[in-house]
Amino acid sequence: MEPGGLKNVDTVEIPAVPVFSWSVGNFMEKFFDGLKDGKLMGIKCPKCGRVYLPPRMICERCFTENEEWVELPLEGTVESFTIAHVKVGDDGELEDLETPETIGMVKHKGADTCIVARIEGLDPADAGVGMRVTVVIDKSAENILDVLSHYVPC
Amino acid sequence: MEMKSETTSIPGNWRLDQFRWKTEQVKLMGKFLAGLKEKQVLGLKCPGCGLVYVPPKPFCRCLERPEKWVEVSDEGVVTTFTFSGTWAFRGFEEADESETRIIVGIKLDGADTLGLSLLQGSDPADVDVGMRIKIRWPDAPEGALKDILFVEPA
Amino acid sequence: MQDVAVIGVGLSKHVSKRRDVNIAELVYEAVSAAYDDAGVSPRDMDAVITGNMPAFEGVNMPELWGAGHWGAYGKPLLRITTGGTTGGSVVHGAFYAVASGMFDTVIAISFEKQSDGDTTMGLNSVGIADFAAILHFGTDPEFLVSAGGGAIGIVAYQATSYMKSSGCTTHHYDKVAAMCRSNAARNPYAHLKQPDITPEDVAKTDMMEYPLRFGHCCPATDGACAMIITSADKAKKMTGRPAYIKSCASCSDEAAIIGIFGGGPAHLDPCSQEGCKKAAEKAYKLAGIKEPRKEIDVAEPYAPFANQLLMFYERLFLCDEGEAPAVLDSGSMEIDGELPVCPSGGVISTNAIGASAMERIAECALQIMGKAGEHQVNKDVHNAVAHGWGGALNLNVVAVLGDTPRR
Amino acid sequence: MEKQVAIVGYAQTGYGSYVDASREILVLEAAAGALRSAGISREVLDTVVTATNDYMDGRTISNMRLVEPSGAWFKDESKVEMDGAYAVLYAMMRILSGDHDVAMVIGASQASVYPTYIPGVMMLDPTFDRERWLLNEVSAGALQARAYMDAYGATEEQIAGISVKNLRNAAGNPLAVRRMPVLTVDDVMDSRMLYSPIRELNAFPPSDGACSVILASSEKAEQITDNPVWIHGVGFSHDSYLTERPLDKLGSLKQAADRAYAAAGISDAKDQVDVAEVHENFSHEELMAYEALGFCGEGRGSALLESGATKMNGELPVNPSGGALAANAACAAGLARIAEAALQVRGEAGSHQVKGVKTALAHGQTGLCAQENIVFILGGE
Repeated sequence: MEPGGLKNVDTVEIPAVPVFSWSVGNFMEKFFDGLKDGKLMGIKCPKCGRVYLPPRMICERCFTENEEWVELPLEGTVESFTIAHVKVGDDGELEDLETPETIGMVKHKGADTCIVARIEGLDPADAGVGMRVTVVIDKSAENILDVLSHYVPC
Repeated sequence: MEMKSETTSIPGNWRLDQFRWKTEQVKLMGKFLAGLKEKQVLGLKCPGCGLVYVPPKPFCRCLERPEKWVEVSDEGVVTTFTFSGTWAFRGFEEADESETRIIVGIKLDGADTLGLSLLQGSDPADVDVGMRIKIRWPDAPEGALKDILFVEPA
Repeated sequence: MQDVAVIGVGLSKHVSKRRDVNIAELVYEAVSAAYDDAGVSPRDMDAVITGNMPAFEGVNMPELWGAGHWGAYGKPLLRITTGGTTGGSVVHGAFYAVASGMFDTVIAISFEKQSDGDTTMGLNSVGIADFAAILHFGTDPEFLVSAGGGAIGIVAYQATSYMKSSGCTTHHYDKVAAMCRSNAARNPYAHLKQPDITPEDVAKTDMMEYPLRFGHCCPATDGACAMIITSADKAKKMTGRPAYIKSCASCSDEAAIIGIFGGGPAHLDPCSQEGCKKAAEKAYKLAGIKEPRKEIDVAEPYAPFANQLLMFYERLFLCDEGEAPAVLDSGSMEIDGELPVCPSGGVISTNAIGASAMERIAECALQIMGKAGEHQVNKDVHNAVAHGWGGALNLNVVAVLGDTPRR
Repeated sequence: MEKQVAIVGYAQTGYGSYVDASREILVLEAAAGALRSAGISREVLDTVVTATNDYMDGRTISNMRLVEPSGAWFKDESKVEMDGAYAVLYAMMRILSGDHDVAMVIGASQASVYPTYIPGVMMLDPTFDRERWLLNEVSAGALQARAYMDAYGATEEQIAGISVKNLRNAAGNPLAVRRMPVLTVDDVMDSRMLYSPIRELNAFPPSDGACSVILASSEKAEQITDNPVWIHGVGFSHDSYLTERPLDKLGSLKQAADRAYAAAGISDAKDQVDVAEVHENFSHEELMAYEALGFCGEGRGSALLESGATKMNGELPVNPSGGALAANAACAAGLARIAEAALQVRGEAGSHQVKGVKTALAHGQTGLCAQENIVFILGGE
C-alpha cells in the first residue's frame, strides 16, 4: 500500500517549549543533602533488606515503606558501561561527540541498584565490567544534579 | 525522618519547537484561499457520506477522502456564540460596549461544518442561535482566512 | 463474561501543590489507601491498569520509573490514556480485564501532578500545531487568542449554546458552582471546599470568558485515585457490600476545536454532545437500566465547568432536554435531594485531570458501598452513573454501577 | 485458550524514514486497508483501540484527532499508550467480555515528525536520570548489550549476525525500510559507532508508519473469514526501572512468555512454535529474547543463532520480515510483529513466507531496555 495519496505534505513548526519542575520528594531530597555533605545515602527495605541507591520511598519487591538510611561506600563496581561516540542533541537526533566518553553503570557495595554516570580519568579502551571506581562529588556544583559529578578508577 | 513540605525542583522542558508536524491541509487550503480571493467559499465534499467540509479537510469520519470541490453560500446561520474583549474581558454586563466583540459559530448554507467569525452590525443583546448572517467581504480580499473574519446580519 | 465489582477505593490528598513528594510517591498514597480499603496487598493483584494525562507532568509513561511504588513489579501492566477521560478509560480497562475472565483482581490507578508542569501549555498542546497552521493561512492572531485558548475558551461556546437551548441563565451556573463547592466541603479529598458559599458569591467572581466566571471553573489539582476491582465471586467473599460495575461504554465523536479545523457537523451545536448520549444509551442497555431517571440514585457527571453539569445531566437522560435548570431549581440535585448530583463536589471542585474521571466512578462506588462518610447521600443507593468527558469536546465515557451484578 | 478471539484482517503502511503523509492519513490508510483485508465495512466495528504516544505526536490526547481516520467515529474507542501489541491485548479483553464482537486496533507514529530520541529521554526518572542527559534509548540499550555480553561471552560479531540475518530477510519484505540482501558482518561492524557496542546497524531505524489489525469473536470471525488466525495465548509483564534490575536478561519477557505458553498449552517452545516475530530494538535483544522465550538455554542465544536454526530456512525462523531492525515505527513495531505472524499463519507473506507455519509467536515491547514485554501465540485451524 502506498501511503499518502496526497503528495507533498507541508510541515508546521512552532516556537513553544512547555516547562516542568519536578519535585523530587523527601527521599531524593535526603540523597541530595547527603551528597552535599560528601556522603552517598541509600535506603534499606526493613523487610527484605534491599538497599536502594538513589533512594526510593517504597521497596518495589515488598511494597514496604523504606525507612533505614544507610551510608554507602564511595567506591563501587562497574556493572556495565558504554563508550559514547554520540549524544542526543537539542534537535533530538544523535550528534557526534568530538571525544568519546565512557558512561558507566555503577553498583556500590551494599547497594542493590545502580547509578549511571560518566567515568573519567581513563582511556575508554581500558574500561571494563567489574572495574572498581570511586565517585567524585562536586559540592560546589550549581546544578543539584551535577553534585554527583562522575566516577574515576580507584 | 524529617519531612520537608517543599523539596527540590528539577527543571525540564518538552522541545515542542523541534517537532515538524505534517499536514495535507496546506495544499487543500491553497485552493480554498484562492477561492476567497474571488469572494467564493469553496468546500470539499465527501464521496462517501456527502458531507461538505469548509474549510477543506483531507479525511472524513466515514473513512473516505473528501475530494470534490463545491461552492457554498456566503450566507448562513449562527450556531453558537460568546463575547470577548480584546484580551481581558470584563463580562458582558460590565464590558465597554465598544470593546465587546461578538464571536459567533457559523454554518454556511451548503456546508456541514462550523466556523468561527466576528459578528458586526448587531447589538450583543440581539445575538441568537439561528440568526441569519452573511460574510462581510473586504473590498479586496487577500486570499487569507481573515477575508472571512467578519459576518453581519443577513 | 464474569461480573465485576469494586472492593476498595483510595485517594491521595488533593491540593494545588504537592512539593513534598514526587509523582510516584503521590500516587503511592492513593494506591496504598486502596489496598488498605479493600484489605488486600499487591500479592493479590493479577494486573495493574494505569494512566494519566502525560503532557502535564512532562514524563513519558511515568509508570516506567514509578510503578514500583504502586506494587506493579512483575505484574502485567496496561497503560491507558485518553485525555480528560483517562481515569474513566482506566476503569473501563480494569472492567474489561476482569469481565474478560483474563484476570480476577486488578488495581486501577490514575493521577495528575499538575504542579510539576504547565497546565495551560499542556492543554494548548492539544491544538498548538493546528493553531500554527491556521495562523499560517492568514487568520488574525488576536482573533485566534480571543476565540478560544485552553479549555475554557471552548466551553464558553457550549455554555452560551446551552443557555439558548434550555433557557437557563448564568444564575443557574452560579447555583451549580455553589452546590458543588459546598458538597466538596464535606469531602476530605476535595480540593476547593467552600461550605458557606452562595450563588451570589459565585456571581461576584471575575468573568473569564462569557458566560463563565472564575467561580464556574475547576482548579488545577495534584492528586491520585486508585480502585481495587475484582470478580463478583471474589468480591462477595471479600466485602459485605461491593459496588458492582454493571457496564462501561464510551463513544467518540468527531474531533473539533470549534470550527478551526473544519471538523464535521458534530459540533455545530457544541452542547449537543451526541457522543455522551450514545455512550449513556449503551451503558444503560447493558446494565439493564430502562428508566434512568427513576432507577439512578446518584449521578457523577464530569463537569469541570458549571454549565456542563446541567448539560451532561440531560445527556445522561436523567431528565428531558432543556429541563435540567428546572430540576436544579427544584432542589432535587442537592446532596439530600431526590437524585443527588456530584455529592463529591465534582470536577469543578477538584481536578487532578487524569484522575478526575476515575474519581467520578470511585464516588459512585463509595456511595453504593455506603462508605462516603460526610458526603454520603441521604438514601439507599442502588444504581449510580459516572461519566467522563474530554478530548476536543469529543470523547465521552460512561459507567453504571449498582448494588447488584449485571444479571 | 480455545478459539475465542481471532485476527481477521490486517494492514501495514509502507515504513519509511520519511513518509509523505500526515499521521491522520497514515492511520486512515491502515484502517481502510485492514477493513479491505477483512472484507468488512466500518459499520461492523464495535470498538477501536489505538496505540499512540503523546510525546511522539507532539500533542496531548494523541487519540482525539484519530477518531475519524481510525474509523472510531461513534464507536466505543480507547487508547493504549504503549506498543500497539498491548492494544491488541486490550481489544481482546473487550471482545472476551462479551460486550464487543469486532475490534479495530491501530498503532502509529512518525519519527520524522518528533525529535527522535527525546521521547525516550522523557521516559527516565525525572528526579535524577532525566536531566543528566546520559541515558537515552540507545545508550541504555548499549549498557544492556554490554551486560549481556559480559555475562555470557557473546561477541560483537555474533550480535552483528542478528543484523545480517534480519536485514537480509527484510529484502523479501516490500514494506521494510532497511532491505539489505547482501549485508555482511563486516558491513555491520563498519557502520557508524553510536554507543559501544551498538553501531548504527545494530540499532532500530526510527521510522514512520502505521499498522492495523482487526479482531473478532469466534462467532463473528467465522462469518467474516474462512481463514481466521486464532489467538491461542497471551502473556505480558512489567519489570523494574533499568537501574534497578539485572540488565543481562529479559526478566519480564520470560514472565510474559511463560504466561502465554501456559495459556496456549506450549511446553516446548522450540519444538512447537513454527515461526517467531520478535520485537528487537537492538540486535543483541534478539539473542536475549531467544533465551527468555525458551528457544535455547540461558546464555545459549549466540549458539542458537550460529546453528542456523533461526534463519529463514531453519527449524525456528525468527523475524522473516526483518523484524524491528528493518522497520520501526514506535507504537506500531510490536503490533507489526503480530500482523507479520498472522501473515505467516495464513501463508500470505509472499517472498518472506516460511513454509508450513501452524503456530506463530509474536512479541512486543515498551520502555527502555525492553522493560515491558508482551507475547502472543497465534495459530490457524
